[in-house]
Amino acid sequence: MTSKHVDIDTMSRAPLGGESRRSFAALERVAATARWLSISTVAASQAGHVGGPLSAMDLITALYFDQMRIDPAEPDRIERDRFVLSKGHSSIALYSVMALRGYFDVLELATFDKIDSRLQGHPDRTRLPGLDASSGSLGQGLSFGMGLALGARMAGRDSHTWVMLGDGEIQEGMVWEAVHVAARYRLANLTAIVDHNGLQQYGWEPDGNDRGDRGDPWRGIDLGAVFRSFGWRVIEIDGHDFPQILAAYELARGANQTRPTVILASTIKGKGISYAEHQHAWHNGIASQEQLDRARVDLGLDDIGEM
Amino acid sequence: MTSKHVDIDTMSRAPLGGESRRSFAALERVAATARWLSISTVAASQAGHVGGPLSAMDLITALYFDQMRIDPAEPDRIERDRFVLSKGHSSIALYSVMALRGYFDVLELATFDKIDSRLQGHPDRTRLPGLDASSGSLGQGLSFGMGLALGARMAGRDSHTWVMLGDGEIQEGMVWEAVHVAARYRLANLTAIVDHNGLQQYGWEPDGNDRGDRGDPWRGIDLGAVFRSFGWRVIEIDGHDFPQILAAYELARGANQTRPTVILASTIKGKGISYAEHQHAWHNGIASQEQLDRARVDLGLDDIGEM
Amino acid sequence: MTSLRVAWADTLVADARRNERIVLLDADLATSTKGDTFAAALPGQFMQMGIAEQNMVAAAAGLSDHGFIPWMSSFAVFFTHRALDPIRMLVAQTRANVKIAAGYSGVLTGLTGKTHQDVQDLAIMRAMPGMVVLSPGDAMECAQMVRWANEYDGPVYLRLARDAAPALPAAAAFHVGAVSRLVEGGTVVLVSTGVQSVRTVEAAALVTASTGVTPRVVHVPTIKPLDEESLCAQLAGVDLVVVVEEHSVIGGLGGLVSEVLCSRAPSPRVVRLGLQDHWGESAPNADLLDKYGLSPAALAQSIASYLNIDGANNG
Amino acid sequence: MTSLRVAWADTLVADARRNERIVLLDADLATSTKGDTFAAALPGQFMQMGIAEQNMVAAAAGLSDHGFIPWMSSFAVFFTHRALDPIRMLVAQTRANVKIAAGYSGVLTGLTGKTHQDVQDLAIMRAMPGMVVLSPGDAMECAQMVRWANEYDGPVYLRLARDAAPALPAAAAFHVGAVSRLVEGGTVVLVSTGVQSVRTVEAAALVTASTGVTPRVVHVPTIKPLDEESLCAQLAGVDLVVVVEEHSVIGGLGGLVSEVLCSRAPSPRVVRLGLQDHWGESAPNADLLDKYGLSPAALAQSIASYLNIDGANNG
Ligand SMILES: Cc1ncc(C[n+]2csc(CCOP(=O)(O)OP(=O)(O)O)c2C)c(N)n1
Ligand SMILES: Cc1ncc(C[n+]2csc(CCOP(=O)(O)OP(=O)(O)O)c2C)c(N)n1
Ligand SMILES: [Mg+2]
Ligand SMILES: [Mg+2]
Repeated sequence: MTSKHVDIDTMSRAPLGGESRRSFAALERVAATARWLSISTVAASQAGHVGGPLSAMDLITALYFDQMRIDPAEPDRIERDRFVLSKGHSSIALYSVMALRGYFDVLELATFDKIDSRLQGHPDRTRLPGLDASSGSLGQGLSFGMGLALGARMAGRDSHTWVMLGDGEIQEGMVWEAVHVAARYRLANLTAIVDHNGLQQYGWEPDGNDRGDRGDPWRGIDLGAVFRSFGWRVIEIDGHDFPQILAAYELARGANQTRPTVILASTIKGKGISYAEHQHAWHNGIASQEQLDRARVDLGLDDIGEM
Repeated sequence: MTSKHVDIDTMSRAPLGGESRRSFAALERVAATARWLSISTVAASQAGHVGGPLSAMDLITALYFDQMRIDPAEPDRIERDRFVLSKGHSSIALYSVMALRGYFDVLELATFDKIDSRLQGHPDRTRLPGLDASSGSLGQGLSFGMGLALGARMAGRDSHTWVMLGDGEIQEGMVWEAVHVAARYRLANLTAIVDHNGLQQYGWEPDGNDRGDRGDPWRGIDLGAVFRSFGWRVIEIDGHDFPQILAAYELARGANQTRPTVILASTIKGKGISYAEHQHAWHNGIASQEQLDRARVDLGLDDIGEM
Repeated sequence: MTSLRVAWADTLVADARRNERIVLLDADLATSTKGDTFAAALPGQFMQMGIAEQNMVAAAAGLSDHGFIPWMSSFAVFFTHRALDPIRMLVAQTRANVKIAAGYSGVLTGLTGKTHQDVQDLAIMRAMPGMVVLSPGDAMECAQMVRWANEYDGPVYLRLARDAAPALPAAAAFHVGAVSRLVEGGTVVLVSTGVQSVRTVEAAALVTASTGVTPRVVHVPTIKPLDEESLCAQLAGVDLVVVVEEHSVIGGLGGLVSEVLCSRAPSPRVVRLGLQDHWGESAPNADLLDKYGLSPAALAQSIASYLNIDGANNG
Repeated sequence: MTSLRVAWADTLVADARRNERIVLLDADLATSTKGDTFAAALPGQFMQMGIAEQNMVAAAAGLSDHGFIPWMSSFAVFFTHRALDPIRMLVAQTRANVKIAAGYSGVLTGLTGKTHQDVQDLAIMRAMPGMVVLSPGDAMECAQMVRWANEYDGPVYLRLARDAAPALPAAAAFHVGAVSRLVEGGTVVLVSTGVQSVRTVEAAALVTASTGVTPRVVHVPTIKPLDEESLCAQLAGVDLVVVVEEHSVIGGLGGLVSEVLCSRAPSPRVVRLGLQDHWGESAPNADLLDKYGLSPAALAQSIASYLNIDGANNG
């Protein structure tokens, strides 16, 4: 990565400042850049996940560049919003967005998964300021976020907690413990975002019926109904459509709520990179140079040159 | 306990044999006797649970004296139905019913919770033939039963698995892992029975709204809708009404099913003993002699004399 | 003869009255753990989390991030086995300021049996980096530990017991890491922890009465971080160490003492008494202690037998 | 240089072809653990259980009740931490015929970091009554263990590793419990387990080259049930024991060796090398081994330093 990054870097230092907070084009540009940073960083360090980071990218970008009340210059402010990346294997997505948002220099992404790095394979909050949660063992983030939301309310802080979960991850029972308790405590300051990309790591074999195909861990199950029955507010959106994402986030934070909100975001695993989209095999993977070139074109970033 | 038990004992040796399999009066008599055995045994060993065993008693009695394909003389037959008492703290209910059904002598109940006893505080399948599952740590039984049902199907055995859960117990996330996977594998030979007695051990404080009172861990939540959304068949019954219980069991075992069944049984914690009914404090407890006398009257067993 | 659970609850209430950041989360066992004392005294600082231990642990970590000092109430085994993964990732790995009140440890769990007893917790918790593991010997020491834990910024595992606990004789004031000598004695030392320490003192008296040998008795209240020098100082000059614990003989205090002594050769012989790698069962306390050789009488007998062997070897 | 995971999967497929009661349950990690080999070869004996380790363990126990021999595929840490309670109650306490293929143990877990590494598993699993704990040193030994486990009726924990594993030199055929000598040598013995044993053999060669001292090297494939006589026979006549493990120095092989040696005084000094009670991180293998002192070169250096100290003491 070279100085060709400067323009992006500058943008991240004054994020969407002068412009309207809601320039969808600007958000799209950030997300495309972050996608590029993710796949190229993973390729450079020869390990890491690809599909999940790409499906989650627009949702994370919208949080960090639009919705969340945060200050990269003072990442530990106690009144800040919190973001819990419960599906911690998508760390590179979060790092890419945080770098672009000014939490650290984009060049530091080169240390991803290297010895002594602050950018661990799975997020380690003891290493990187601005990282609100450690994760990696799936299924724990909603419970942690539930505690954050409860703590914020008890401390009288107007801090909203956002938790991103994978659609495979929510097979973990611990998630449902949190679903139950969060509703019981009416944690309106808690929002879960399910990255419903239809794939997990190895997944379920098709069995010739309406259930259990590798194409969707929850096919045949009305996830919205499940959450609603447990007492949650459910918002279903296209997780790659910024207008929908931003609207859902506004709604989720909204006042006069007595329920936690879940945003079921329909997404595409590998989104934005042609050969990775919908490919279960790209859960993780190392792109070749040729594939990297192709990715840059797919992302519409060929104008910014070799990085 | 003395020889006054003989009549009960005899009945248990030839369980409801000559009579109609469905003599509700006979089932009620068995359940009342088992309730008495439970509360008196707990009092004698100075420890144990009361409320949960009593709420579950009719449901367990109907399984062992009517529905389940079992043979107390050959308790390990591999084709038998299986019963998993996931809420293992209600062990004394199961022991009482098993004794009456002829698995062991009623007199052995006196060893409950004593050193080297086969009747452990929580069911230990390594000690007592006929006990299909070890339990005690809540929330694990449905998963174990799911494995039993899957195993029976794979082995081509016509064995039905019945799992009894507490309504507090189903707050454990592990239960929901099993709910998901059992539906995915279409385990029609699996039936969960939720003893919905509205109380757990300490429970939730009322919070002045529609949720979270000590009176019902799931108040305000449509548990049937939750299970249905996960792909289960739901049957809701009065868990103290034998006609309803037997009908539900028949339905649950029924052929041509492609879904597991959950029976949501509305019950009364402490059922049958006036001072224990609906009493959260009688989750466990030691009855005084006076209370025991009263219990015998409440249960309509004063005719069988001091035991 | 206050039990550890009562001492824990009472001290916590006292501290929490002065510091409203101290809160208690319960996994539906407060009536057993005595967390209900706290709930009654300070309902605004008490939160029911239901029968869902994993979620409770993670929620506690979240609460600590907002400056609270969350304690949790459940049975030891449901922390160390059911909720071990969130304890690891969200508490220990992040050094969250979360306190685990692990009730009903050991085998004396009130007629519940092997599913509720925890005789592996010391082995499990002391292997976890960053965890402080405390095992009080009596109510007074327990109270000191609660107060210490409320001041200490980081994860603490406090091993509690259910039943009435007689006072330790001559226990030193609690200092984290330090080992204290309960009984002066000769070339044999008995090392114990938790409420078993008092039973070990009683066993020592029986040994003295029956053999004339007066064993030294040492109590280890801090399993981690142990001040190894303090332990070695207490064990200096002995030729037989008998470790006694209401815990498996694998990996717990016996393992700890063996590791420390072996790292400084030559080591005296270490005999490990406790559960000999089997599960417990449900029965009255006295029966369990006798069966597992942990009652003063049973202990005295086996200690005496080692004295003979040892005498034979050394004489 | 087959990896343990490949050896496990291939052997299991071969056995399962002959015995249809052998089945494999996966918690959505088959592409990592190589369980996908099994799924492809024997789809009728493979069952996806989703990302829900606790449920998988309990389901396996249920399947075993109907006569199946269920193996489970996930990472070590998700067994030993996430699913420890069902392993305890439904597998170990009931002696269910269930086999745990614990992938990605230790720190070499393919750039994942502290949440995925397991350096506590030996401490945790060996404290559990009734559990057989095996830690193969190379692919051939792993294959023998898989075959053994399929014959053995009871719970087995098989500690696997991710990356290519060079063959053990001169390993004896696997006999459960027995310890094998890999390198003949003098008064210093290096004791290791798992794939770390080969790195330890390499370290021994470096030590010999740099100091002239030839350490004996002993490999412990069975952590439980260990044949203590077999271990002691291998350690006879030495005055320094260095235990080396890709595991915490607390409670694992180092703890086991200390417990055994201390129980037969006088014990030689035992030095425990491994993770010194801290968490790991994500980085390339070579960097991790160097940082944690487990590469042959790093090991040789620290072993040599103990030789000097020891030489000074004894000389
Ligand atoms: C407790 C636990 N079990 C298993 C894993 C291994 N694992 C990492 S990613 C993954 C698949 C996740 O699927 P999903 O949640 O759908 O994520 P996404 O599709 O967004 O990548 C699995 C099984 C883990 N990290 N944690
Ligand atoms: C994993 C686990 N956590 C906690 C307990 C302690 N416990 C025993 S009974 C009980 C309450 C159970 O309530 P419920 O399931 O409603 O049973 P019931 O009302 O039928 O007695 C609790 C919390 C346990 N046995 N296992
Ligand atoms: Mg997914
Ligand atoms: Mg109940």
